[in-house]
Amino acid sequence: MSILVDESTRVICQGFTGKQGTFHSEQALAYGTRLVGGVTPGKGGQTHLGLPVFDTVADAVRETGATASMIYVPAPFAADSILEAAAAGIEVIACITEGIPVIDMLKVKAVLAQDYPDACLIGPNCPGLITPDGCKIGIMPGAIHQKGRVGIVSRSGTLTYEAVAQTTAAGLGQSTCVGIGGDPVGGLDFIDCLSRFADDPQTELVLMVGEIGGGAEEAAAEFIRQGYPKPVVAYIAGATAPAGKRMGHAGAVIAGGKGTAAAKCEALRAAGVHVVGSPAELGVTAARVLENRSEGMSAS
Amino acid sequence: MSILVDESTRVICQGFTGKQGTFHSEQALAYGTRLVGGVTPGKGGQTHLGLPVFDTVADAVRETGATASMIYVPAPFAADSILEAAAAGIEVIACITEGIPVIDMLKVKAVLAQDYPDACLIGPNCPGLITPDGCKIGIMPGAIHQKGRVGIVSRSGTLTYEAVAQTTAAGLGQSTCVGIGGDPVGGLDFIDCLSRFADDPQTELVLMVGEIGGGAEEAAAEFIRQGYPKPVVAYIAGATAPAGKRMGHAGAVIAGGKGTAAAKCEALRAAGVHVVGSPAELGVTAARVLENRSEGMSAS
Amino acid sequence: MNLHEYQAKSLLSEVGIDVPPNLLLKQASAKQVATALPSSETGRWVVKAQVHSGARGKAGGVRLVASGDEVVEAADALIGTRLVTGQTGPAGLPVDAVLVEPAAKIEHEYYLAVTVDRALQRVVMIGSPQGGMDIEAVAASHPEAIFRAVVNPTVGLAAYQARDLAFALGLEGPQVKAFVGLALKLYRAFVERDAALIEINPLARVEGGDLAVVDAKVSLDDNAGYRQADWWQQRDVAQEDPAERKAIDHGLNYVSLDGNIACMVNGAGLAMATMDLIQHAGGMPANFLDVGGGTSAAKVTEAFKLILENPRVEAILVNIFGGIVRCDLIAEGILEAAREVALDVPTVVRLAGTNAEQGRRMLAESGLALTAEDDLAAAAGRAVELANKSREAAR
Amino acid sequence: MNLHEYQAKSLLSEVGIDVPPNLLLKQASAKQVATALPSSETGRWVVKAQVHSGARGKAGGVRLVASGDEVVEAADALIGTRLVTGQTGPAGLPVDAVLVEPAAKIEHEYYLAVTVDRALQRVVMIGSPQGGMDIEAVAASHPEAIFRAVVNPTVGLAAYQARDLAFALGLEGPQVKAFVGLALKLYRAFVERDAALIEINPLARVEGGDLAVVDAKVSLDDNAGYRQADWWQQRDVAQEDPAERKAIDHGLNYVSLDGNIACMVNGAGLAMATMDLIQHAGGMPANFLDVGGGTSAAKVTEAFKLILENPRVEAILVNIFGGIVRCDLIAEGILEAAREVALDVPTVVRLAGTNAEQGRRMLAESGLALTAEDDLAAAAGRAVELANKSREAAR
Repeated sequence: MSILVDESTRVICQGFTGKQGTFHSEQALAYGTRLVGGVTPGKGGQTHLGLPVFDTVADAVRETGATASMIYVPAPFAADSILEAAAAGIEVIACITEGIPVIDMLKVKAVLAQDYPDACLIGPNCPGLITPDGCKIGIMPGAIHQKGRVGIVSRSGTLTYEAVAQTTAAGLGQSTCVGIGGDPVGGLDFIDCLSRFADDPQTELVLMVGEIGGGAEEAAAEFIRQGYPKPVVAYIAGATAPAGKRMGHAGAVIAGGKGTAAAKCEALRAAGVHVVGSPAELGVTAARVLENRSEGMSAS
Repeated sequence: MSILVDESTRVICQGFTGKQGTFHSEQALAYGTRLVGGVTPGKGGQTHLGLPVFDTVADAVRETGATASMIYVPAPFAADSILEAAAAGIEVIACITEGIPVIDMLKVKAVLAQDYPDACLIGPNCPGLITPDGCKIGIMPGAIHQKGRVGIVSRSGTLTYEAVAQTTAAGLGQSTCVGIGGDPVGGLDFIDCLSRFADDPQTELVLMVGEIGGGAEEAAAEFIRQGYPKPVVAYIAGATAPAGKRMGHAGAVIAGGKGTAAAKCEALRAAGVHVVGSPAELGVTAARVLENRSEGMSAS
Repeated sequence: MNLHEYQAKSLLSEVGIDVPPNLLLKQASAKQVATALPSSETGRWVVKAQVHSGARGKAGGVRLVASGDEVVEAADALIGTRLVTGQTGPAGLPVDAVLVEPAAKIEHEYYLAVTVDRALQRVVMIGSPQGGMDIEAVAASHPEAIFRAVVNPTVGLAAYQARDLAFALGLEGPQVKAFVGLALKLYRAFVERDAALIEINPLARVEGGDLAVVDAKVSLDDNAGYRQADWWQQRDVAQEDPAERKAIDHGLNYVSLDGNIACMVNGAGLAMATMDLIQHAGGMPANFLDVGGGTSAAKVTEAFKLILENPRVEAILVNIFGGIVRCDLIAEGILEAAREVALDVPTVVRLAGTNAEQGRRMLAESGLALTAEDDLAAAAGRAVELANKSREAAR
Repeated sequence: MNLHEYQAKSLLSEVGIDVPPNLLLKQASAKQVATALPSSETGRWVVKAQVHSGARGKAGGVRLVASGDEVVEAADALIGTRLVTGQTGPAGLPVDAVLVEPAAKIEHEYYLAVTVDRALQRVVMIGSPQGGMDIEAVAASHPEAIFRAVVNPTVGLAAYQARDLAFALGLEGPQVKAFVGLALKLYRAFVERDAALIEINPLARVEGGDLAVVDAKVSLDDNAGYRQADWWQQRDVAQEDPAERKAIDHGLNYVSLDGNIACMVNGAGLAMATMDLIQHAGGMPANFLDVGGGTSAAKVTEAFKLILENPRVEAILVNIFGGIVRCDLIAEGILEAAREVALDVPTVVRLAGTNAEQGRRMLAESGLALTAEDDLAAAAGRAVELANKSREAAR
């Protein structure tokens, strides 16, 4: 099992014939993702990477039955691509594109809520999501993943890879890894993913990677505090980041004393989350928590 | 019983100190409506008709506990007044104002659906609603009403009074009368009211007054066809109206062969509705249907 | 309110939509044509009567000419006449101006429109590859050739929706981008100008592949006149029914019809119902007339004047259900009207609701030859009966 | 990006918001003051240093003067200096211009701002009757004095929301209408200009009751530069950290910090994590540096140059988790950088992910004095250790 996508998920790529779309579609195919085609307006009818190209997402969905899309469309057009995917009935929309203006995303979110409440947007400005050995939709290096027991949800890209590599090294593996993106306004958040991981039998532990800025980690802490059925290990990046400076991600800024790593860690700890102070301890902590748990279980 | 409002409903008036607001507030008070105050920005703190005036609907709701509002604000500002009422938590918003641009109402409807799904908008461009002997929110002449068994829902104003007078004359009386308004884009529609009347034990029969233009009557017919627990009597105004001409109401126009009275009557008849050809037959038909029904019931 | 084609094109041009170069002539001026006729690659021009009606071509209101002299001739033949089309009724509409445009070599005609979908409560853009004809005819015969984009008001028409339409219409290559630009501007014009309908029909693919706005129709939302004052000031009242125009000036809602029984009613729904009753009773309504909610005696007088100007009227049915409107005020208006105009047509008055009794008494005491009826159906029957009698008497 | 006060006011003025008349001086020009100084009813003017920082008043960056001569004097005293405020750090910011405005008699100071609420995912307008000070301080001490309007994007800020704020701020009479107009325009400016924050603080009630925009701050959304080109062209790079500015020019994400261990990382999250690790190991990060996803050897070289320009750097930690970025390319960049610049600071390199093995081999074979570490924590510890050693050695 997994959340959101698996080996049977039919995936298309928006911005298919572009440089990014081509490269990551090749990677997805190499990983075994069931990529069934792509969309580039004006190139409908062509073949690319051995797959059909469509003018519109609606055409692609009608012809291929796709239910997931990965978007590699440039920022000025990406918000429109998200809406196009949702309107065509795509359920899982992973928008990798970085640099979409906030005002555009506010509108996209409003339209999704109004007209397409069942569409799951992941991102934008995210690495995408992967269910190891099943479906890779995004820019993460597939090789470091291993099918397994840990669900990972993260605001960061490369830091997620770190978490993946550590859980692979620890022999735990991953159920699904979701990069929810670093922008202030985006799709699925920690709570959405925690809910899904809670219902996924394969996931035994959730590894949460947060960072400074906003209140998503605090909200997740409150959600966990109200009763979460699985152990959660968390790391918050940016304990040493200064206030008022944007740290790479548009969302990673401490504003008005809010959004510090300390406050987030404190909230998560209070909710019973295993918060690690160093990103190097993610894998070992997850392993220890799962071990203690199974010991506790066999003891009871 | 009744639908939407009754004698315990606390009502405010937006546009309270204006000419229309003052006149109809006086009428509402005379009828026994529990009018608890009104709103006119900038006149907060004053007293009008013996009732408190507030600057904002939020203030009025906080101070009076009002749950219904009647809006007599001029058209350029009325759409904003609807949103203000909804944002303040008003549940039943009767917008009497005529002449609100369609584009404004499209946006209002979208915002209500997004942010205030529980708010019931009635109108605009409508006579309002009345629960006889309980609560009059609107411009209808109170004296012709009588507490009773017929629920009335109508797109027209004075034609509703005709239906009311006939059911009063027939000794049937009304549970609640809702004028849903003559504009192409508005709040509660026939189906919303039919649903509520279906659940209201006081209502034994629904009298529906439609008119040419749009497809609301056809939609109601389809709704009734799928199984409606109470008899429905209907009249559609405009059998003699020419195509392409707007008959008073912004919504009353036959466009592209759609929206004719004949088509609406046909759809309603096919759904088992008692359609009358003359507006003079509303009351007698309702009486006959109810009589046949109770005979049928006592016979069985 | 409806705009003329030339006004519609100017409205579209304001939001950046390319429209063909044109020359508006209000008289057949050889001088104007000599100096301002736009050049034509085809050597031909179309001269189009500016009237508020479609189907102008079949009615002879669109002329194809091959020289400036012929432009003047065509303008001369059209301006000052009345154009009778399938949509105007027998009286036709006055041609006070013609629009002259270079004739393009049209390869294909598309249809494109924006309006409000009442059922969805959203703005919709409608496109079809079968343009140039009445879209209702296409909808009836080829519903699969009609494509719709339902617009979410938060983002407005999305680029993907415009692209979907472009591909559905069969556009290719650079036409797709041109169409998307046009569609986005068209939506903007619709919303910013409070339109009720904007129709480009045909939108043509001309020789060379470009898209051209060949004909355009715009109706504006009557409720939004207060914030679209610039267009309302340009409203061409000459295109409107004189009685309807006069009614608007007096705050009345009037529509001319072909029958013999005039009616005067408060409320639009009741007015339509009264028309229906007249027909039910065997007569034909001569008009729709809603005197509205805030009716005064003066308004009632004007309403009577309007009704009596129609020579076909053989009887009048006054049907008032007093709510806000008090029946005694209506009675007063009737008495005033009788003083001002010769009320020489049989008139049936039905008053109900607020102060009905008082109104009836005033009319009874006035000595006027009015027929009072309390019952709705009876009142209509009586009016028809009186009309028939007066017709027979006139024989 | 941040705008100067004078730019912020010009942006507000573009949407029709009244701002005080002003004179921008880039030099203390007596001639300019003589000809263009706006008249002042109070006989006084304020001369304000244009720097990207608040708290200018306390730092001496705002001068109240009583004549044109004094304006020139104050301008002369400010222009060309660096202003050090509580927000700038010890180096301060260069004053390249001053804004001169007539001083108003302020009766009350309000706060008004528009920004994006991340939790609600909506634009919010924030108002407070306690203006003139840091809003975070008000939020902490008087949370009940902060009022918020959450904006639905379909309609934008509604008039009632602006009115609610006006009454909440305690405005009365004609001020309410003036405030509503201002608030609606402010929202429009926010959306149309892709702002991240617009703050009017204080919004003042001046003698006579009028509202005045006394100080204004605008930050624009960095993602929207492509469609706000006019403002991006006016970006004042002199106000930015020179290293950060240079980084942007090379497509790098760099933030200067005060520590001794530089780091170079791919990915913003991993870069922050690396900073945390450095601190965890007892060091202090000298910078945040994300070389991004599409990194080339040339970019890595530029990154090294940036790092090495910081004299406080005692060790460098390169931490790359290869995904799209291939570790062999990073290694190539390090080798190129070493050829171009003297890599005279101890450098620890940790490569993981795509082609890590190959990258490690390239570095090992290069003969450069680099320390390779595979483990994340070990790499950070090693960098701190080397920095300590080199510091001790330097003593």
